[in-house]
Parts: sequence; C-alpha cells; structure tokens
Amino acid sequence: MKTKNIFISFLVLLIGWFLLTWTLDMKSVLIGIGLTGMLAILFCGSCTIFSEIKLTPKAFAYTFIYLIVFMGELVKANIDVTRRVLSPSLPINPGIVKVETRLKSKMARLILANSITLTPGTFTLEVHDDAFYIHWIDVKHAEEAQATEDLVRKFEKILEEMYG
Amino acid sequence: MEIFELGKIGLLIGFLLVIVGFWGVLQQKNIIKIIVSFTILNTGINLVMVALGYVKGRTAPIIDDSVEQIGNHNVLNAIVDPVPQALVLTAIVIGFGVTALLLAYAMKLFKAKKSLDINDFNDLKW
Amino acid sequence: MGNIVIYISITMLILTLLAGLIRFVKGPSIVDRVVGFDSMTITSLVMIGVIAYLSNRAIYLDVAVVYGLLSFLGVIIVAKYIQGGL
Amino acid sequence: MEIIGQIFLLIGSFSLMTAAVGLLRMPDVYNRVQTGTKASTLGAIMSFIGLAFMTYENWGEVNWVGRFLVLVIFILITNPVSSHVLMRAAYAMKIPLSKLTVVDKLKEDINNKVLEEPKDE
Amino acid sequence: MLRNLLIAIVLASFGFIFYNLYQSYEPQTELTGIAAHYAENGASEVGAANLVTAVVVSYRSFDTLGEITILFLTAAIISFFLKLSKEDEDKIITHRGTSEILQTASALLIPLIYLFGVYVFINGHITPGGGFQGGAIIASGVVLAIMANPNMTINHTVIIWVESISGVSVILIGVLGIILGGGFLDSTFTGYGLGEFGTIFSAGTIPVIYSLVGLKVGAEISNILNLYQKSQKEA
Amino acid sequence: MNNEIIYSVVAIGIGLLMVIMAVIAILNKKLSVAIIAAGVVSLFASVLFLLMSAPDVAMTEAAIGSGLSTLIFFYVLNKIKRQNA
Repeated sequence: MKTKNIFISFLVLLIGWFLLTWTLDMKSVLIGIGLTGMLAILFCGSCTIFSEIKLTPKAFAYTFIYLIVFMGELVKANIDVTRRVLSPSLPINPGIVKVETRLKSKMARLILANSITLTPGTFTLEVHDDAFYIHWIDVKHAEEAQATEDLVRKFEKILEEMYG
Repeated sequence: MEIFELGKIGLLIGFLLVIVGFWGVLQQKNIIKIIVSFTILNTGINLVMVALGYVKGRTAPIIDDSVEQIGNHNVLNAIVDPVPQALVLTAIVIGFGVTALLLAYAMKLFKAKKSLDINDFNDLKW
Repeated sequence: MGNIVIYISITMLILTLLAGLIRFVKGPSIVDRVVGFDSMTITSLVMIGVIAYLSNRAIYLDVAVVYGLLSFLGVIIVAKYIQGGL
Repeated sequence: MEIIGQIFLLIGSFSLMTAAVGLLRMPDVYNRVQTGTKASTLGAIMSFIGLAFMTYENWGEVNWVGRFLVLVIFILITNPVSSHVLMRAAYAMKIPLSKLTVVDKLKEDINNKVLEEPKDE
Repeated sequence: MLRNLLIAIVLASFGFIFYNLYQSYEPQTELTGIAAHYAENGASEVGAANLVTAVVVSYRSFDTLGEITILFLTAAIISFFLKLSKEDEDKIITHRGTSEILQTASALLIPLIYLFGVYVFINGHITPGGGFQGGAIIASGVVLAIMANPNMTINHTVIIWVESISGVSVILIGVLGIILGGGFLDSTFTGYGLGEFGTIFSAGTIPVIYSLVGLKVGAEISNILNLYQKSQKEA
Repeated sequence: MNNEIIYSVVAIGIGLLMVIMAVIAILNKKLSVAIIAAGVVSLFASVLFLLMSAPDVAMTEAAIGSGLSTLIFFYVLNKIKRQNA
C-alpha cells in the first residue's frame, strides 16, 4: 500500500516538474526524476490523497466527462452571477440548506465541495460528516432531500464512478 | 510626458511611501503600529533603490532569446542594471529578520507591562 | 487591434482594483475587508499575466505562481485569526 | 488563434469586473463572498487561457503553456478553499445574515445539538 | 501639540529633500561601470543566465554568506527571547476543529508547494528566484501544514540538522573553490566546464550552492515561525 | 514603445492604491486592518517591481515581505489578544 502511494505521488509530481520546466533535455529530466522521487519518499509515504482514484480506464473516461460537466456549470454560474449582479432589483433569496452525500473518499469530497462552490448560486459553508451545509443565493427547496437532488446528485454520480 | 517615465513614477511612489512610513513611526503611540509603519518605510526604500536601476524600455537581466531580440544581439542594450536588484534582494530578507526581531521584543514588552503604548515604557527616560 | 483589446482589459482590471479598494475602505466587518483583499490579489494576478504577455517574457509567470500561493496563505491566516484558531 | 485568445481575455476581464460590481452591491458578507469567488475564479481562468492562446507563436521554444496550466490548476484548487475557510470564519464570528434570508438550517442544527457550536477560541 | 509641530517640521524637511532629489534625478540611459562589466562578461565568466543570481552567488557571494549568518543569528536571538518554560512546553491548546476541506486541500497542495520551491532554487540561474525565494516557499508549505493541523509540532532536531549540514556544506564548497577555482566561494571550478548556456548544468556550482542556501533559509524561517507558533502556548 | 505607456498607467494606478493603503494602515484604529493594509502595500509593491523589470525582487517581496511577515504579525496579535482576555 505504501509503495503504491509513493509511486502515484511520484508520477503526479513528475508531471508537475515537466509542466514547470517544459523540456526533454536529458539532464533536466534525470534531475527531475531524482528530486521528485526524493520528495515522494520523504513526504508522501502516508498521504493517500493522490492514490484514491481508481486506476481503471472507466475512471479516466469519467474524469473527462466530469471536466466537461464542470466547465459547463462554471460558465453557467458566471452567466447567473452576471444576471443577478447587473439587474437593478438584485433578485436574491438567500438561505442555508443542508444536503447529504454518500461519498467517503477525501479527495472526492474536496472535489465535490469545490464544484458546489463554483456552480450557480451555491457555496459550501460547513462540512460535517455526511452533511454539507450550503449557502444558496436563491433557495428553491428548503427540505434536505429535494435540495440534495438538485445540487449534489449530478456531480456525485460521476464522482462515485471515479472514486468508488 | 516626462511624468510618464516609469523610473520617475517608481521613485515618486517610493518617496511618498517613505514619508508616510516616517509619519507613522513618529506619530503613532502603539508599538505594533510603529512596526507596521516600519515595514511600509522598508518597502518604500526598496522601491526607490529598484527605480534607480531602471533603464527605459529595457527588460529583466535574465539572458534568453527575447533579450537578443530587444537589444539587437547586444546584451548591453537590452537589460536593466542588475546590481541594485541584488542589493534589494538582500535588503528584503534582512528586513524580514529585523521585523521578526522587533515583534519578539514587542511581545516581551507587552508581557512585562500589559500595555502596548510607548508612553508606558519610560524606565530609561530622564 | 491587439492593442485595443489590451487597453480595454487593463482598464477593466484597474476598475476592479478600485472596487476592491472601495470595499476595503468601507467594509463594515473585517471579513468584508479580506474579501476586498482577495479580489484585489486575483486581479493583480491577471495583471501580472498581461504584463508578462506584453513584455514577451514567460519567466514572469513564475512570480505569478508565488504571488497566488502567498495571497491564498494570507487569506487563510486571517480567517484562522478571526476564528481564534491560530 | 489570436482572435480566440483576445475574446477569452475580454470575457475574463469582464467576469472580474462583474465580481467587483457584485462585491459592491450585495447586501451581506455571505453573498459578497459568493459572487466574488465564482466570478473571479472564472475570470482569472478565462484570462489565463486567453493569454496562453495569444502567445501561440512561440509555444515551441518558450514555456508559456505549462506555466499558464500550473496557474489555472492552482487557482481552481485554492480559490474555492480560501473562500470556504473565510466564510466559515465569518459564520463563527456570528456576522448576521442579511434580512432577505429565508432559511438557516445550520443554526437549527446547532440549536438541536446535532452539531457543536463553532465557538471563538 | 509641540510634538505634532516637530513631526510636521521633520516631515516637511524630508519632503523638501526628496523633492529636490526627485527634481534633479535624470534616468539612466545606458549601463555604466560595474553593471556593464557584469552584463558583458557575466555569461562567459559565471555562466548564469540570471545576472542577479550571478551577482548574488558568484561576484558578491561574501554578502550572501553574511546574510545567511544574520538570518541564523536572528533565529537564535528569537529562540532565546521566546523560550518556554517546561510546563508550557507540554501544554496543548484546544482549537476549534479545522475544516475538513482545508485539511484535504493542504494534503494535496503541500507536496506540490515543496516541488515548486525545489524548482525555484534548482533553476535559480535560469529563471527568476533562487535560494531565498525557494526557502521562503518551502517555509510557506510548512505554514500551510500548521494551519491545517494547529497542534502539529515540527521536529526540532530535523530542522537543526538540515540547517547545520547545509551551512557547513556551503563553507566546504567555498573552501573547495580555493583549491579548484580562483578563490573562496568561486563558483567556476577548473576542469569542470560551464556546459551549454541556459541549461540546468551551466553555471558551475551555483545550483549546488543555491540549493544548500535554500534548504538553510527554509529551515531557518520554519524555525522562526515554529517559535512564534509555540509562543502561543504561554499564558 | 506603446508598452511603456501602458506600464506607466498601470504603475500610476497601483501607486495611488499603495499610498492610499499605506495611509489607511497608519490611520485605522484596528490593528488587524492595519496589518492587512501593510500586506496589501507589500503585494502591490511586488507588481511594481515586476513592472520595473525586477522579477527576482518581485518574487522575494511577494514571498517574504508580504506573506511571512503578515503571518508573524498575526501570531503576535493573537497572543496579545489571548493575554488581554
């Protein structure tokens, strides 16, 4: 288990090194491999954060789907914000609602919370066990089940495929 | 158009910050406020020094392809003065050390008299 | 053409900085001020990107990464101080 | 290619300006953080993508794309997190919600002892 | 009242001096003196593309040595001032639970921040940055870890060892410069070519020295921050 | 050549902001606001350094002058608040 953690962290860090240096010069690549390996061994022995994703082709396919869905939501969020801010009457109806999630993996919960923050009109305010408390700028359903259906499900389905 | 020269603007802002910082150091009575004013003063002096080394229309002293494009393959015509920058690099790090030290003293002084007012510390005043 | 776009976006960025400043000066609570600070730092992050493009130096972007990292850390520090968890 | 980049840059700066207007107009802290975060995140990302397209002429020699990509990923991770922490602090500080607020489940749950009270210190 | 008047007089005289300086300042139009020498010969003599790095680590490396000594002394004095008593040392402050989101994000970000810090000081001679900046970035990674787990303690022994070993190594490389190069802390060794300009092995011992300086500065700043964090325990 | 004018305009805008922030830092009664304002001055100084072609200095200022100094200030403030209560 520990070697798997280290190996996946090493790969992620190596990708980061390539993004930063952007060269295939042999010496630079060798130094990068050495350094990232050292960092992974020193700091990533116990960090499971990088290795929680399932290593199957299906998970990778769902990652792409997730990115597309997320980008669409982001753009929608922005149009929404623009509409709200620029309309003279300021149509807001804010409140804090509670939703439930089934996700257990930490990384998946982080991604879910960030996605909720960046989608139209919602904002993660507090996380407690299974409950996410969400500040919603335009409350449509105050009850838990309905709000969950509205806000969380579309991301949760994909994230469950990715992280299990 | 003389006012629109970047070096002069930097110099002016640096001087203004120095004066504002001096004002704070002299006028404030709270020790933490004095240290905050001191950091502003520090920033202003660093700005003045970097502005003195700026040469109009030139780029950073890091030699790569774009330097050769700007200076017609002559480094001398392409870069700004690197010496003040190296000086300021040292000054900022030492400024951090000085700020940390001042704050340690401030903490000790507050522990001794439960006050941050500079007028309460008059043990050496005659 | 290219220059006009840059002019327009620089104008917008400076207006955004001004709005952040107004929020900082007005803000009734400290959280409002920190929100203004956050908005100003992100705007100047974009401004660094524009400066790097204009000067045609990609290496300036390294500064932007450091700047973003430290402004993130600044917001977290202030938030922890407000909560009393420092 | 360059035109696409310029359009992206304009959209990005416009989003940033929207964030600023939202910052000025919204009635309470929570709504300000909301609009500020969303619009400024998208604005910064769009501007960086636009600038990356605008430099396409020397993608091969100089590392524009990698650095812009690092910046975009970095903003996507950090910006929502920092706003979340900030808003949580605002709630712990008991800054009142605006008068327009319709429902506050978090307060109900704290009153019902489902959740411990976020206390100062 | 008198105080305010005196302050006004001092500020006005400073303003007068600065106004005259500003009026008489004429912007440089070309490099002069030592700067021209560095610009012309820096690439061939030192091999560093970043001339600021060349000045800091090679031409003026004594200043840098003094600087890291001053930082070390600052850390020592602060640790002397903020020393805790035995019972305070073992105290545990109860914090309100940190947000789970922040903890996860910090676990994700910290290795990446360390990677970026290492990138900054290894490439100090090609890109902007170097030992001091890289060390500060590594220290900010430590800060993020403290923010996520407020009761985390940094292992003091590790910091001391990293700091001492990197400090001694800088001196050793400097002494090696007397034997192989032109003098103390000379970065160009004979028999060790400068390599192709603009690549990672192009500047003699500059990357090595800057990495060691980065580790040392990172350890020192982490130490200072750790002392301040511990001092919160004292009532 | 056009770049120079854009740089100057940006520099004037940022410079005005910095001076206003510095005055706020000195006049505001609340210590925490003063410290944040000083941090903003440092952060904008780093943009100004970048405009004046000094990326190394800009990086140092952003990392050390603004980030870590602010942190130490807040530690001290937190301790003073704790001792006062």
